[in-house]
Amino acid sequence: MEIKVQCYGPTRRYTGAEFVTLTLHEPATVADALARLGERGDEFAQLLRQCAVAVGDELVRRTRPLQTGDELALLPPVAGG
Amino acid sequence: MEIKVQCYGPTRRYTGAEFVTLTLHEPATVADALARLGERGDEFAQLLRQCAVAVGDELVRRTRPLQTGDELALLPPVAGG
Amino acid sequence: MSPADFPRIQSAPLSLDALIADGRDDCGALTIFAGTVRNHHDQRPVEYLVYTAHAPLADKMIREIEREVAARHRATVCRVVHRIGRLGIGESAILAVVRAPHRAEAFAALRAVVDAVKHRVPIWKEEFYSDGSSAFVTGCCIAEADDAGAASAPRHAHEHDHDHDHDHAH
Amino acid sequence: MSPADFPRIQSAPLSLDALIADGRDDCGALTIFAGTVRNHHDQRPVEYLVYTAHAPLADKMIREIEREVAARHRATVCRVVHRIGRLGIGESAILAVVRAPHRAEAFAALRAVVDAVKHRVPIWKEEFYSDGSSAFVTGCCIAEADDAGAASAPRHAHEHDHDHDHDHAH
Repeated sequence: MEIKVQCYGPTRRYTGAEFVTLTLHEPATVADALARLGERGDEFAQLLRQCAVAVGDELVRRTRPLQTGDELALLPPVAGG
Repeated sequence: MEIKVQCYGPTRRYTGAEFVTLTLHEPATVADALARLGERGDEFAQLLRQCAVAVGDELVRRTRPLQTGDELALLPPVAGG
Repeated sequence: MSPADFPRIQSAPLSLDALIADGRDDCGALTIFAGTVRNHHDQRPVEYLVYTAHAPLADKMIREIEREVAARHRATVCRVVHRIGRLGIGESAILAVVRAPHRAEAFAALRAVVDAVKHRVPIWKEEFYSDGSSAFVTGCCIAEADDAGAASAPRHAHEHDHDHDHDHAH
Repeated sequence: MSPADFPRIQSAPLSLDALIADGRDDCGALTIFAGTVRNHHDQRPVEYLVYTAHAPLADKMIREIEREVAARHRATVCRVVHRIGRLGIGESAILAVVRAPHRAEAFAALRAVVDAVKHRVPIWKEEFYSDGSSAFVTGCCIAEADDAGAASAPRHAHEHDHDHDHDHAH
Protein backbone atom coordinates (compact mmCIF):
# COMPACT_ATOMS: atom_id res chain seq x y z
CA MET A 1 0.00 0.00 0.00
CA GLU A 2 0.99 3.61 -0.52
CA ILE A 3 1.36 6.05 2.34
CA LYS A 4 2.02 9.76 1.96
CA VAL A 5 4.24 11.47 4.54
CA GLN A 6 4.38 15.23 5.04
CA CYS A 7 7.70 16.33 6.49
CA TYR A 8 7.70 19.23 8.97
CA GLY A 9 10.54 21.30 10.33
CA PRO A 10 14.04 19.83 10.03
CA THR A 11 12.81 16.42 8.80
CA ARG A 12 12.59 17.95 5.33
CA ARG A 13 16.35 18.35 5.32
CA TYR A 14 16.67 14.56 5.29
CA THR A 15 13.95 13.73 2.78
CA GLY A 16 14.73 16.64 0.47
CA ALA A 17 11.02 17.20 -0.11
CA GLU A 18 7.90 18.21 1.80
CA PHE A 19 6.02 15.10 0.68
CA VAL A 20 7.36 11.55 0.48
CA THR A 21 5.44 8.50 -0.70
CA LEU A 22 6.22 5.13 0.88
CA THR A 23 5.20 1.70 -0.42
CA LEU A 24 4.73 -0.73 2.47
CA HIS A 25 3.66 -4.37 2.74
CA GLU A 26 0.29 -4.87 4.45
CA PRO A 27 -0.38 -4.98 7.31
CA ALA A 28 1.74 -2.02 8.39
CA THR A 29 1.79 0.41 11.27
CA VAL A 30 3.13 3.93 11.81
CA ALA A 31 6.26 2.27 13.24
CA ASP A 32 6.81 0.47 9.92
CA ALA A 33 6.57 3.73 8.00
CA LEU A 34 9.10 5.34 10.33
CA ALA A 35 11.43 2.34 10.01
CA ARG A 36 11.29 2.63 6.22
CA LEU A 37 12.13 6.36 6.43
CA GLY A 38 14.97 5.55 8.84
CA GLU A 39 16.70 3.52 6.14
CA ARG A 40 17.73 6.86 4.64
CA GLY A 41 20.49 7.29 7.23
CA ASP A 42 21.45 6.98 10.88
CA GLU A 43 21.13 10.65 11.66
CA PHE A 44 17.59 10.76 10.25
CA ALA A 45 16.72 7.51 12.07
CA GLN A 46 17.80 9.16 15.30
CA LEU A 47 15.64 12.22 14.61
CA LEU A 48 12.70 9.94 13.74
CA ARG A 49 12.84 8.45 17.24
CA GLN A 50 12.15 11.98 18.54
CA CYS A 51 9.29 12.59 16.13
CA ALA A 52 5.59 12.54 16.88
CA VAL A 53 3.22 11.54 14.10
CA ALA A 54 -0.18 13.02 13.27
CA VAL A 55 -3.00 11.99 10.97
CA GLY A 56 -5.25 14.95 10.26
CA ASP A 57 -5.34 16.99 13.46
CA GLU A 58 -4.78 14.01 15.77
CA LEU A 59 -1.52 12.75 17.20
CA VAL A 60 -1.28 8.97 16.65
CA ARG A 61 0.83 6.27 18.26
CA ARG A 62 3.41 4.17 16.52
CA THR A 63 1.20 1.10 16.94
CA ARG A 64 -1.58 2.60 14.79
CA PRO A 65 -2.37 0.41 11.73
CA LEU A 66 -2.05 2.12 8.37
CA GLN A 67 -4.40 2.03 5.40
CA THR A 68 -3.73 2.93 1.79
CA GLY A 69 -4.14 6.65 1.30
CA ASP A 70 -3.23 7.57 4.88
CA GLU A 71 -1.35 10.82 5.13
CA LEU A 72 1.11 11.02 7.98
CA ALA A 73 2.55 14.24 9.34
CA LEU A 74 6.09 13.86 10.66
CA LEU A 75 6.54 16.20 13.64
CA PRO A 76 10.12 16.57 14.90
CA PRO A 77 10.89 18.26 18.27
CA VAL A 78 9.07 21.58 18.42
CA ALA A 79 10.37 25.06 19.21
CA GLY A 80 7.66 27.67 19.10
CA GLY A 81 7.82 31.12 20.58
CA MET B 1 7.64 74.99 67.87
CA GLU B 2 5.09 74.50 65.14
CA ILE B 3 5.07 71.43 62.92
CA LYS B 4 2.81 70.92 59.94
CA VAL B 5 1.52 67.40 59.24
CA GLN B 6 0.05 66.36 55.92
CA CYS B 7 -2.34 63.44 56.31
CA TYR B 8 -2.47 60.83 53.56
CA GLY B 9 -4.96 58.06 52.90
CA PRO B 10 -7.21 57.03 55.80
CA THR B 11 -5.34 59.16 58.36
CA ARG B 12 -7.39 62.12 57.15
CA ARG B 13 -10.51 60.42 58.46
CA TYR B 14 -9.16 60.87 61.98
CA THR B 15 -7.83 64.41 61.70
CA GLY B 16 -10.71 65.69 59.59
CA ALA B 17 -8.31 67.72 57.47
CA GLU B 18 -5.45 67.23 55.05
CA PHE B 19 -3.15 69.52 57.05
CA VAL B 20 -2.80 69.64 60.83
CA THR B 21 -0.53 71.99 62.79
CA LEU B 22 1.00 70.75 66.02
CA THR B 23 2.66 72.87 68.72
CA LEU B 24 5.37 70.87 70.48
CA HIS B 25 7.87 71.64 73.24
CA GLU B 26 11.48 71.66 72.07
CA PRO B 27 13.36 69.42 71.68
CA ALA B 28 10.94 67.11 69.89
CA THR B 29 11.18 64.15 67.54
CA VAL B 30 8.88 62.56 64.98
CA ALA B 31 7.78 60.19 67.75
CA ASP B 32 6.62 63.17 69.83
CA ALA B 33 4.55 64.49 66.94
CA LEU B 34 2.94 61.07 66.48
CA ALA B 35 2.27 60.82 70.23
CA ARG B 36 0.49 64.19 70.13
CA LEU B 37 -1.63 63.08 67.18
CA GLY B 38 -2.42 59.82 69.01
CA GLU B 39 -4.14 61.76 71.76
CA ARG B 40 -7.05 62.15 69.35
CA GLY B 41 -8.19 58.58 70.03
CA ASP B 42 -7.14 54.96 70.50
CA GLU B 43 -8.09 53.87 67.02
CA PHE B 44 -6.02 56.63 65.45
CA ALA B 45 -3.13 55.88 67.83
CA GLN B 46 -3.20 52.29 66.62
CA LEU B 47 -3.14 53.40 62.97
CA LEU B 48 -0.27 55.79 63.76
CA ARG B 49 1.86 52.86 64.92
CA GLN B 50 1.50 51.46 61.37
CA CYS B 51 2.38 54.75 59.71
CA ALA B 52 5.63 55.70 58.04
CA VAL B 53 6.66 59.35 58.07
CA ALA B 54 8.29 61.33 55.28
CA VAL B 55 9.89 64.77 55.08
CA GLY B 56 10.08 65.92 51.50
CA ASP B 57 10.72 62.80 49.41
CA GLU B 58 12.61 60.96 52.17
CA LEU B 59 11.23 58.46 54.66
CA VAL B 60 12.40 59.40 58.16
CA ARG B 61 12.62 57.48 61.42
CA ARG B 62 10.69 58.22 64.57
CA THR B 63 13.92 59.26 66.28
CA ARG B 64 14.47 62.16 63.87
CA PRO B 65 14.65 65.54 65.68
CA LEU B 66 12.13 68.14 64.52
CA GLN B 67 12.69 71.81 63.73
CA THR B 68 10.16 74.59 63.47
CA GLY B 69 8.66 74.65 60.02
CA ASP B 70 9.19 70.94 59.35
CA GLU B 71 6.42 69.40 57.26
CA LEU B 72 5.73 65.77 58.02
CA ALA B 73 3.84 63.47 55.69
CA LEU B 74 1.87 60.82 57.52
CA LEU B 75 1.85 57.63 55.43
CA PRO B 76 -0.54 54.88 56.61
CA PRO B 77 -0.32 51.32 55.22
CA VAL B 78 -0.25 51.49 51.42
CA ALA B 79 -2.39 49.67 48.85
CA GLY B 80 -1.43 50.56 45.34
CA GLY B 81 -2.38 48.66 42.20
CA MET C 1 9.46 62.09 25.78
CA SER C 2 11.09 58.67 26.15
CA PRO C 3 9.10 56.14 28.19
CA ALA C 4 11.98 56.14 30.70
CA ASP C 5 11.25 59.78 31.54
CA PHE C 6 7.52 59.46 32.18
CA PRO C 7 6.26 60.53 35.55
CA ARG C 8 5.51 57.30 37.40
CA ILE C 9 2.41 58.79 39.02
CA GLN C 10 -0.13 60.09 36.51
CA SER C 11 -3.61 61.52 36.79
CA ALA C 12 -4.48 60.97 33.12
CA PRO C 13 -5.51 57.54 31.76
CA LEU C 14 -2.46 55.27 31.34
CA SER C 15 -1.29 54.43 27.84
CA LEU C 16 0.21 51.03 27.17
CA ASP C 17 1.29 52.11 23.70
CA ALA C 18 3.42 54.93 25.11
CA LEU C 19 5.02 52.55 27.59
CA ILE C 20 6.15 49.99 24.99
CA ALA C 21 6.99 52.44 22.22
CA ASP C 22 10.73 51.88 22.48
CA GLY C 23 11.48 48.35 21.23
CA ARG C 24 14.70 46.51 22.02
CA ASP C 25 16.36 44.32 19.41
CA ASP C 26 18.34 42.47 22.06
CA CYS C 27 15.28 41.40 24.07
CA GLY C 28 13.31 38.30 23.18
CA ALA C 29 10.69 38.71 25.89
CA LEU C 30 8.23 41.45 26.73
CA THR C 31 5.86 41.04 29.67
CA ILE C 32 3.12 43.42 30.67
CA PHE C 33 0.85 43.69 33.69
CA ALA C 34 -2.24 45.85 33.90
CA GLY C 35 -4.11 46.12 37.17
CA THR C 36 -7.66 47.17 36.35
CA VAL C 37 -10.59 48.27 38.47
CA ARG C 38 -12.94 45.38 39.23
CA ASN C 39 -16.68 45.77 39.58
CA HIS C 40 -16.70 44.05 42.95
CA HIS C 41 -14.60 43.44 46.06
CA ASP C 42 -15.49 40.81 48.65
CA GLN C 43 -18.92 40.44 47.03
CA ARG C 44 -19.59 44.19 47.37
CA PRO C 45 -20.41 45.95 44.10
CA VAL C 46 -17.84 48.70 43.43
CA GLU C 47 -18.84 51.85 41.54
CA TYR C 48 -15.44 53.50 41.22
CA LEU C 49 -12.12 53.92 43.00
CA VAL C 50 -10.11 56.92 44.08
CA TYR C 51 -6.33 56.51 44.26
CA THR C 52 -4.19 59.04 46.09
CA ALA C 53 -0.42 59.10 46.44
CA HIS C 54 2.46 60.97 48.02
CA ALA C 55 3.49 61.78 44.46
CA PRO C 56 7.14 62.90 44.86
CA LEU C 57 8.03 60.01 47.16
CA ALA C 58 6.01 57.49 45.14
CA ASP C 59 7.69 58.57 41.90
CA LYS C 60 11.13 58.26 43.48
CA MET C 61 10.37 54.87 45.05
CA ILE C 62 8.95 53.41 41.84
CA ARG C 63 12.12 54.37 39.98
CA GLU C 64 14.23 52.80 42.74
CA ILE C 65 12.15 49.61 42.60
CA GLU C 66 12.49 49.48 38.80
CA ARG C 67 16.30 49.69 39.06
CA GLU C 68 16.45 47.18 41.90
CA VAL C 69 14.22 44.59 40.17
CA ALA C 70 15.91 45.02 36.79
CA ALA C 71 19.32 44.40 38.35
CA ARG C 72 18.19 41.45 40.46
CA HIS C 73 16.39 39.68 37.59
CA ARG C 74 18.70 40.81 34.81
CA ALA C 75 15.90 42.55 32.94
CA THR C 76 16.86 45.14 30.36
CA VAL C 77 13.83 47.38 30.86
CA CYS C 78 11.57 47.57 33.89
CA ARG C 79 8.95 50.29 34.07
CA VAL C 80 5.83 51.01 36.13
CA VAL C 81 3.27 53.79 36.04
CA HIS C 82 0.45 54.23 38.55
CA ARG C 83 -2.63 56.31 38.10
CA ILE C 84 -4.21 58.53 40.74
CA GLY C 85 -7.61 60.20 40.94
CA ARG C 86 -11.02 58.73 40.19
CA LEU C 87 -11.05 55.51 38.13
CA GLY C 88 -14.07 53.78 36.65
CA ILE C 89 -14.57 50.01 36.32
CA GLY C 90 -12.16 48.48 33.81
CA GLU C 91 -9.69 51.37 33.87
CA SER C 92 -6.04 50.62 34.52
CA ALA C 93 -4.65 51.68 37.90
CA ILE C 94 -1.16 50.32 37.25
CA LEU C 95 0.83 49.29 34.19
CA ALA C 96 4.13 47.44 34.40
CA VAL C 97 6.38 46.57 31.46
CA VAL C 98 9.48 44.38 31.46
CA ARG C 99 11.85 43.57 28.61
CA ALA C 100 14.48 40.90 29.02
CA PRO C 101 16.62 38.74 26.76
CA HIS C 102 14.70 35.61 27.84
CA ARG C 103 11.25 34.93 29.16
CA ALA C 104 12.11 33.43 32.55
CA GLU C 105 13.63 36.73 33.66
CA ALA C 106 10.76 38.69 32.15
CA PHE C 107 8.15 36.70 34.09
CA ALA C 108 10.07 36.92 37.36
CA ALA C 109 10.82 40.62 37.05
CA LEU C 110 7.23 41.47 36.14
CA ARG C 111 5.85 39.76 39.19
CA ALA C 112 8.55 41.21 41.45
CA VAL C 113 8.14 44.78 40.29
CA VAL C 114 4.35 44.74 40.61
CA ASP C 115 4.49 43.17 44.08
CA ALA C 116 7.10 45.67 45.24
CA VAL C 117 5.16 48.68 44.00
CA LYS C 118 1.96 47.41 45.63
CA HIS C 119 3.65 46.75 48.96
CA ARG C 120 6.12 49.61 49.31
CA VAL C 121 4.97 52.72 47.45
CA PRO C 122 2.85 55.38 49.21
CA ILE C 123 -0.39 54.98 47.25
CA TRP C 124 -3.85 54.50 48.74
CA LYS C 125 -6.98 53.02 47.28
CA GLU C 126 -10.45 54.07 48.38
CA GLU C 127 -13.37 52.03 47.11
CA PHE C 128 -16.77 53.61 46.54
CA TYR C 129 -19.71 51.22 46.69
CA SER C 130 -23.16 51.21 45.12
CA ASP C 131 -24.76 52.01 48.48
CA GLY C 132 -22.89 55.32 48.64
CA SER C 133 -20.39 54.24 51.28
CA SER C 134 -16.63 54.03 50.82
CA ALA C 135 -13.62 52.35 52.43
CA PHE C 136 -9.86 52.46 52.16
CA VAL C 137 -8.38 49.12 51.20
CA THR C 138 -6.18 47.90 54.05
CA GLY C 139 -2.57 47.71 53.05
CA CYS C 140 1.06 47.27 54.00
CA CYS C 141 2.97 49.21 56.63
CA ILE C 142 5.95 50.89 54.99
CA ALA C 143 7.68 52.06 58.16
CA GLU C 144 11.06 50.41 58.54
CA ALA C 145 10.86 47.29 60.67
CA ASP C 146 13.33 48.64 63.21
CA ASP C 147 11.75 52.09 63.43
CA ALA C 148 11.18 52.31 67.19
CA GLY C 149 7.51 52.79 68.01
CA ALA C 150 6.24 51.61 64.67
CA ALA C 151 4.25 48.40 64.69
CA SER C 152 6.69 45.76 63.60
CA ALA C 153 4.73 42.58 64.21
CA PRO C 154 2.60 42.07 62.29
CA ARG C 155 4.36 44.22 59.72
CA HIS C 156 1.19 44.37 57.62
CA ALA C 157 -2.25 45.41 58.66
CA HIS C 158 -4.04 42.28 57.54
CA GLU C 159 -6.87 41.95 60.00
CA HIS C 160 -9.50 43.13 57.56
CA ASP C 161 -7.74 42.34 54.33
CA HIS C 162 -9.51 39.63 52.43
CA ASP C 163 -8.13 40.74 49.10
CA HIS C 164 -6.56 37.59 47.66
CA ASP C 165 -4.63 39.85 45.36
CA HIS C 166 -2.63 40.90 48.32
CA ASP C 167 -0.29 37.96 48.55
CA HIS C 168 3.07 38.55 50.12
CA ALA C 169 6.23 36.75 49.24
CA HIS C 170 7.00 36.05 52.87
CA MET D 1 -14.56 38.72 15.10
CA SER D 2 -14.24 38.16 18.84
CA PRO D 3 -10.70 37.56 20.07
CA ALA D 4 -11.84 34.11 21.19
CA ASP D 5 -12.46 33.11 17.57
CA PHE D 6 -9.11 34.18 16.14
CA PRO D 7 -7.06 31.58 14.37
CA ARG D 8 -4.24 30.74 16.78
CA ILE D 9 -1.73 30.41 13.95
CA GLN D 10 -1.44 33.53 11.81
CA SER D 11 0.80 34.56 8.94
CA ALA D 12 0.05 38.29 9.28
CA PRO D 13 1.72 40.46 11.98
CA LEU D 14 0.15 39.87 15.39
CA SER D 15 -1.98 42.61 16.91
CA LEU D 16 -1.99 43.08 20.66
CA ASP D 17 -4.87 45.52 20.42
CA ALA D 18 -7.10 42.93 18.78
CA LEU D 19 -6.21 40.41 21.46
CA ILE D 20 -7.16 42.60 24.42
CA ALA D 21 -10.14 44.32 22.79
CA ASP D 22 -12.70 42.58 24.99
CA GLY D 23 -12.31 43.88 28.55
CA ARG D 24 -13.68 42.07 31.57
CA ASP D 25 -15.24 44.01 34.43
CA ASP D 26 -14.78 41.08 36.79
CA CYS D 27 -11.02 40.80 36.23
CA GLY D 28 -8.55 42.91 38.16
CA ALA D 29 -5.45 41.56 36.42
CA LEU D 30 -4.32 41.47 32.83
CA THR D 31 -0.96 39.92 31.94
CA ILE D 32 0.61 39.87 28.50
CA PHE D 33 3.62 38.12 27.05
CA ALA D 34 5.21 38.93 23.70
CA GLY D 35 8.01 36.77 22.38
CA THR D 36 9.97 38.87 19.90
CA VAL D 37 12.75 38.07 17.46
CA ARG D 38 16.16 38.84 18.92
CA ASN D 39 19.07 40.08 16.84
CA HIS D 40 21.34 37.32 18.13
CA HIS D 41 21.33 33.75 19.41
CA ASP D 42 24.33 32.22 21.17
CA GLN D 43 26.42 35.19 20.06
CA ARG D 44 25.54 34.59 16.40
CA PRO D 45 23.93 37.59 14.66
CA VAL D 46 20.44 36.67 13.44
CA GLU D 47 19.00 38.31 10.30
CA TYR D 48 15.51 36.89 10.42
CA LEU D 49 13.51 33.82 11.44
CA VAL D 50 11.12 31.56 9.61
CA TYR D 51 8.45 29.83 11.67
CA THR D 52 6.49 26.90 10.27
CA ALA D 53 3.67 24.95 11.89
CA HIS D 54 1.31 22.05 11.44
CA ALA D 55 -1.42 24.65 11.43
CA PRO D 56 -4.60 22.57 12.04
CA LEU D 57 -3.02 20.56 14.86
CA ALA D 58 -1.24 23.60 16.33
CA ASP D 59 -4.47 25.61 16.35
CA LYS D 60 -6.32 22.77 18.07
CA MET D 61 -3.57 22.21 20.63
CA ILE D 62 -3.25 25.89 21.50
CA ARG D 63 -6.99 26.07 22.21
CA GLU D 64 -6.71 22.93 24.38
CA ILE D 65 -3.77 24.43 26.29
CA GLU D 66 -5.68 27.68 26.82
CA ARG D 67 -8.64 25.81 28.33
CA GLU D 68 -6.40 23.58 30.44
CA VAL D 69 -4.31 26.45 31.85
CA ALA D 70 -7.34 28.67 32.46
CA ALA D 71 -9.03 25.91 34.44
CA ARG D 72 -5.92 24.96 36.41
CA HIS D 73 -5.04 28.55 37.37
CA ARG D 74 -8.61 29.87 37.60
CA ALA D 75 -8.00 32.47 34.91
CA THR D 76 -11.03 33.96 33.21
CA VAL D 77 -9.39 34.49 29.82
CA CYS D 78 -6.34 32.73 28.42
CA ARG D 79 -5.39 33.30 24.81
CA VAL D 80 -2.33 32.70 22.61
CA VAL D 81 -1.58 33.44 18.98
CA HIS D 82 1.56 32.36 17.15
CA ARG D 83 2.87 33.76 13.94
CA ILE D 84 4.33 31.75 11.06
CA GLY D 85 6.36 32.77 8.02
CA ARG D 86 9.32 35.11 7.84
CA LEU D 87 9.82 37.46 10.82
CA GLY D 88 12.28 40.34 11.09
CA ILE D 89 14.14 41.42 14.24
CA GLY D 90 11.78 42.86 16.86
CA GLU D 91 8.64 41.31 15.40
CA SER D 92 6.39 39.28 17.70
CA ALA D 93 6.37 35.52 17.17
CA ILE D 94 3.94 34.81 19.99
CA LEU D 95 1.46 36.82 22.01
CA ALA D 96 -0.24 35.51 25.14
CA VAL D 97 -2.94 37.27 27.13
CA VAL D 98 -4.41 36.28 30.48
CA ARG D 99 -7.19 37.92 32.46
CA ALA D 100 -7.94 36.81 36.00
CA PRO D 101 -9.71 38.22 39.04
CA HIS D 102 -6.37 38.55 40.89
CA ARG D 103 -2.79 38.98 39.84
CA ALA D 104 -1.28 35.82 41.32
CA GLU D 105 -3.38 33.67 39.00
CA ALA D 106 -2.68 35.96 36.07
CA PHE D 107 1.10 35.67 36.53
CA ALA D 108 0.98 31.89 36.98
CA ALA D 109 -1.34 31.29 34.05
CA LEU D 110 0.69 33.52 31.74
CA ARG D 111 3.88 31.65 32.42
CA ALA D 112 2.15 28.26 32.19
CA VAL D 113 0.41 28.93 28.90
CA VAL D 114 3.54 30.29 27.21
CA ASP D 115 5.67 27.36 28.44
CA ALA D 116 3.06 24.82 27.31
CA VAL D 117 2.73 26.33 23.84
CA LYS D 118 6.50 26.43 23.42
CA HIS D 119 6.95 22.82 24.55
CA ARG D 120 3.94 21.03 23.11
CA VAL D 121 2.68 22.70 19.94
CA PRO D 122 3.96 21.64 16.49
CA ILE D 123 5.79 24.83 15.52
CA TRP D 124 9.38 25.06 14.27
CA LYS D 125 11.81 27.93 14.28
CA GLU D 126 14.57 28.26 11.68
CA GLU D 127 17.17 30.98 12.27
CA PHE D 128 18.89 32.70 9.35
CA TYR D 129 22.28 34.18 10.14
CA SER D 130 24.26 37.06 8.71
CA ASP D 131 26.68 34.64 7.01
CA GLY D 132 23.84 33.18 4.89
CA SER D 133 23.55 29.92 6.82
CA SER D 134 20.51 28.77 8.77
CA ALA D 135 19.61 26.30 11.50
CA PHE D 136 16.50 24.91 13.14
CA VAL D 137 16.34 25.61 16.85
CA THR D 138 16.44 22.31 18.72
CA GLY D 139 13.24 21.69 20.60
CA CYS D 140 11.01 19.35 22.57
CA CYS D 141 9.86 15.90 21.53
CA ILE D 142 6.05 15.84 21.50
CA ALA D 143 5.61 12.08 21.03
CA GLU D 144 3.84 10.57 24.02
CA ALA D 145 6.29 9.23 26.56
CA ASP D 146 4.88 5.71 26.30
CA ASP D 147 4.70 5.66 22.51
CA ALA D 148 6.74 2.51 21.78
CA GLY D 149 9.75 3.28 19.63
CA ALA D 150 9.79 7.00 20.33
CA ALA D 151 12.72 8.29 22.28
CA SER D 152 11.42 8.65 25.81
CA ALA D 153 14.59 9.40 27.73
CA PRO D 154 15.65 12.11 27.42
CA ARG D 155 12.23 13.34 26.46
CA HIS D 156 13.75 16.52 25.02
CA ALA D 157 16.49 16.88 22.48
CA HIS D 158 18.74 19.16 24.47
CA GLU D 159 22.18 18.21 23.30
CA HIS D 160 22.65 21.30 21.19
CA ASP D 161 20.18 23.56 22.88
CA HIS D 162 21.91 26.45 24.57
CA ASP D 163 18.86 28.67 24.41
CA HIS D 164 18.34 29.77 28.00
CA ASP D 165 14.84 30.66 27.06
CA HIS D 166 14.14 27.00 26.84
CA ASP D 167 13.75 26.25 30.49
CA HIS D 168 11.59 23.34 31.42
CA ALA D 169 9.54 23.10 34.53
CA HIS D 170 10.89 19.63 35.27
